[in-house]
Amino acid sequence: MYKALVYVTLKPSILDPQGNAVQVGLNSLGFDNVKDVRIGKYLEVTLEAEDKASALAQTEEMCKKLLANPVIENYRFDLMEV
Amino acid sequence: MYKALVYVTLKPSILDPQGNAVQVGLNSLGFDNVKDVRIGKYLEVTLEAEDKASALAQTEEMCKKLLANPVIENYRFDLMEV
Amino acid sequence: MANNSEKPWVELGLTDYEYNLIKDILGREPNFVELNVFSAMWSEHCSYKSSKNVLKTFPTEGPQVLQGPGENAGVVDIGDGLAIAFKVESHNSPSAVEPYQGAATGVGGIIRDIFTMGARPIALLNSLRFGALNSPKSRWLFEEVVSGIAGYGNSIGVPTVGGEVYFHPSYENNPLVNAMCVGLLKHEDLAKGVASGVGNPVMIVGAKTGRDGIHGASFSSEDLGATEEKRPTVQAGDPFMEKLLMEACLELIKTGNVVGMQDMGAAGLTSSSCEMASRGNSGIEMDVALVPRREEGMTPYEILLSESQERMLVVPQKGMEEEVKKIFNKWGLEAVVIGRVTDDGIWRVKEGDQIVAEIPAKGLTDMCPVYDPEAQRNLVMDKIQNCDLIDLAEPKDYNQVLLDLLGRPTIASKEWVYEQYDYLGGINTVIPPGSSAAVIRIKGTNKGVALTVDCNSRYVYLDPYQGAMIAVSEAARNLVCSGAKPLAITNCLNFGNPEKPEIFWHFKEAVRGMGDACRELNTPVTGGNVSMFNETRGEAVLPTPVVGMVGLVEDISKVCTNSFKNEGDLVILLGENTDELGGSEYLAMFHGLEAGRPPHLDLAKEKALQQLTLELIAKNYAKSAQDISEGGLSVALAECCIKGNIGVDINLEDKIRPSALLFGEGQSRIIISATKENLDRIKELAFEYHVPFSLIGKVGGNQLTINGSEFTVSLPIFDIIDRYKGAIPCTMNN
Amino acid sequence: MRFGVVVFPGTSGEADCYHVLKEVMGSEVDYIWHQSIKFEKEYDCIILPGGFSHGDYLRAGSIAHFAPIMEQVKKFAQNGGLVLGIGNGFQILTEAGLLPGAFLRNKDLKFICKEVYVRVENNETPFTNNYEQGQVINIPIAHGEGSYFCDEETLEELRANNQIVLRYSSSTGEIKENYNPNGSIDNIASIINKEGNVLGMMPHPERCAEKILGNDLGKYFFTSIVKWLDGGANHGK
Ligand SMILES: Nc1ncnc2c1ncn2[C@@H]1O[C@H](COP(=O)(O)OP(=O)(O)O)[C@@H](O)[C@H]1O
Ligand SMILES: [Mg+2]
Repeated sequence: MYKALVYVTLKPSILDPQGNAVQVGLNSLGFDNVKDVRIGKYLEVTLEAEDKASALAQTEEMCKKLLANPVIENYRFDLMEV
Repeated sequence: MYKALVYVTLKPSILDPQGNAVQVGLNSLGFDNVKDVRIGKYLEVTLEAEDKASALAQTEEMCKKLLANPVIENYRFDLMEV
Repeated sequence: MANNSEKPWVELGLTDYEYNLIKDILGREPNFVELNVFSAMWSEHCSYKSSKNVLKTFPTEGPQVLQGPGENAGVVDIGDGLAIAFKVESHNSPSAVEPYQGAATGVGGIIRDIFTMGARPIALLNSLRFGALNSPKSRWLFEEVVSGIAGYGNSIGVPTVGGEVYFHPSYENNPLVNAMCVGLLKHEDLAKGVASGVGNPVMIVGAKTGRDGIHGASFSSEDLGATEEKRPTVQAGDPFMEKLLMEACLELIKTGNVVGMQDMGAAGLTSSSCEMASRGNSGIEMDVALVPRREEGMTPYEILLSESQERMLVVPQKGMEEEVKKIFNKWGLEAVVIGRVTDDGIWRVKEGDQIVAEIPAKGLTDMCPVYDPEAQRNLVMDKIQNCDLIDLAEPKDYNQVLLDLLGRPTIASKEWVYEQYDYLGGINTVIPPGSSAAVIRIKGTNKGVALTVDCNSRYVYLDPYQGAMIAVSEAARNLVCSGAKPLAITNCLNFGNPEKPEIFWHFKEAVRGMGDACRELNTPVTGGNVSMFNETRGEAVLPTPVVGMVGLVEDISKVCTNSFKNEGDLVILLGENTDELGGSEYLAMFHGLEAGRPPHLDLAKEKALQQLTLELIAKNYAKSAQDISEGGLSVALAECCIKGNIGVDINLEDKIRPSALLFGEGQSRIIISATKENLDRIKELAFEYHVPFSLIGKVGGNQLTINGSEFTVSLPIFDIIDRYKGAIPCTMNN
Repeated sequence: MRFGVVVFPGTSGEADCYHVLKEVMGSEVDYIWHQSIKFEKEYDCIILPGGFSHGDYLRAGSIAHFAPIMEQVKKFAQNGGLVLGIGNGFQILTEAGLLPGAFLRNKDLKFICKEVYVRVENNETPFTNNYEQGQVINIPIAHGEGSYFCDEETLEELRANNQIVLRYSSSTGEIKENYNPNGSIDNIASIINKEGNVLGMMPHPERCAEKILGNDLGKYFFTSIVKWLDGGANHGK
């Protein structure tokens, strides 16, 4: 069994209104040293696979097909055996 | 300058309908080996701080005050100098 | 962006002829930035160069029209010193690649068009087209588009009160997402998109500028299949920012210090600034270095053509700069002076001391060449239109056909859609989605406005002239059934590639039909939007000229819905049943045919029917009113029962084949219900208006029964509700 | 009698509450800007309206609860003043710790706008005394993160202290999971604090307070407040 930790983030040039609002919120809370906030998704996907290579390939495919929309998002992931 | 990578996840005891929906989506795409999906938030917070200890303390405080709601969420973070 | 070809303009979508014209306008060769600016402003999307001459034929005037086409939105008078601003716009191509953000930013854009006019947005509608729902891609697009519309509209607090959704394979890769916004304003607050008064400041307000959506303007004018690989940067919307921007702009307009204001849509800062200057017969000089930016290292070219959302250009009176800043700062927004109005008619852009572009403002707008593309009816239309529909086999089980029609996604309840929209915000929604038209009360008066969007694109495909007339008539009929007098329309003309003569023929004919119907029904065109090139790999979508219509309810206590109300009420058909099946949903579903001619429409009859219905509602004679459209008489009756949760017993005597009688979509028919006491008066009035009248049945029980000489339909209300409401959720959940 | 309606950037329900209080109830009412550091006037009841404060980014109500005005609202509540949070206002109250629990996304992940039925579980509050105990009313909801959640212990406490004020139900008052539109724990639609002066509710009473809108059953939340205050209750001053 493998666990893929997938990070989906907005492409750098895409506006992140959530991140902006949180930054403004943190600033007004007194954390004026916060210079930037970007918010993305963090997914933990548990999957069965023959071996690490196959788990890798499959996670890659899942990201491409469903977990991220390449038009506006980037993704990366870590894989571990569990 | 520091960058805190913050992971906010729903507490394990709390149902994650979004994770379930994604799991069903993946299964129906043919990834029937996916056994579980949990979805959380991934935040990249860029902050200025005197030193690592202060950056750590501040990030901890931000998580407690705003970034995570302890009634429903857990958080953890990694800190790096940038 | 440098390119090696000898004719860089060709890659930017400009012809040799256009390039020479640009040289004439400038008296020299354009530089890189100028060429790109021309390319964006002269794109079909911004310039309407191939549709302009056709659009000129629309009727645009009437005593009710305060602002016709040419501004950010049309405006009609509703009395009491109040007016309604409204407009519909497409966001098709962004929605095809990033449906959530594409739809969301479409809503954001149309809302800006409305508050730019000084109007407070009070309602949203949308008109959507997707491929057949059995395709996973269509389901994904549908799900995400609806959720994007909800995400933006709900958050900004403008209720989404109506719309329409159709499903047809031609939209599989090219969904249509048209959003309409309606705003309320006092006459004296009407603002325009002009820059005038030499020395007045030009200010950019709202969000910072980033690299999003650059090339958006020329992108939406190209065939989608070809550009899918280019992966244009789509924009992300920020409804929160827009809410702040809206409040700040409305507050600013109230000060009376605004000369002109315009939102930044396609071609961003470029189009807003040169259009404002052009309308004001003035020039603008601005410095892009002063534009607040979200990203580092942006070039003048990128700043000029960025399509970052939630930004506006404002020209206040000289000396009011600080006042403007104060208002925007209160809402947490930036307002920055980036230039001044000049009197030389030149659109001059600098970066610091460097001149980046220098073009006569009118050169970018009015001087764009206008074309008359060839229009040619395709001969296959002969075969399609003349298809023999007389000898079709009749179905064996009419009950089953009716149930199947009620379960067709195009006909089935759209609750799944509109329950995701906050349709109650603002507490004005007197008739929520689900009836013929939505009705919004106007607080502080006794009035209301009724709103609808309509277009059956299959009709338009089969006969664009008739089809477009029907779209206008159906919209008006929907308003009338709610008790509103139709005032005016806006439209969104979604077509394929206009360079193809058969497409342009459809376009021209549709515009002609729309114009004729608007003239007859006294609903001038106050604005609209053209979306061309809706094609994937050479296959165009069905021609879809969407009509958005606004009507006035004089007495809000007298609105009418489509639900049957009480046991024992009589059911009356106004208008005549016909033996027409062409273009019907039944024909497509049961016989797999999209052929024939759409139902015939006689505008004079239509008008009489509508006037009669209005009078019946105003006199409180009609307890419910429902127009007959897709699915025909039987579906219309079923909808009245479903909404009222009550049965009906109908007897039809027409000598028409049952399929056409039950499922044909003959025009100019309305079903009303009424008490027995009013029957004679209704009959008399119908006679006066020369509208055919027939008493066809009685409300009651829990069964929908329709009897004819050759058939019987009989279904428990429970079953039809189940089918009608369950169809879309069932499809979407598996 | 004077009501204060707090305006956060991004909320839109303030105008609706204002309209009902002023035009339907005939009460005095002011808007209070989120950045105010004190109340300019004496208020009898403070309303946190619905909408999307700060875009509801991160979590609904999470950023609004730090607004300067919230210090005043807390003080006002501590002194026994009546505070009503509707929709987003309820979410802000939980984020601010004035009410226990938190909100999750609706169980089917979609925003829901529709009329639902709720049963009045406690009519002895300042906000519900014009309803009958057990009365079932239809009332609109409109939210995307409306699934109320709290831990077992808190739930026990809410039950024990009669703090659950409204539950989602059938039209006849049956409380079952299939009448629960958003997945909230124990079908909770509204709770009140232990002291009985701070109430949060997800349904929108201000949206059904006039006949012309087809339903005026929501008006009685406001008439309840007025009746309570007329009875000379502590006004939080
Ligand atoms: N996309 C949508 N958004 C909001 N409301 C919708 C949408 N699609 C359909 N509706 C609502 O559902 C009802 C039925 O729509 P439709 O079948 O197109 O009505 P009609 O045939 O009377 O034009 C209308 O009240 C309409 O406003
Ligand atoms: Mg329609």
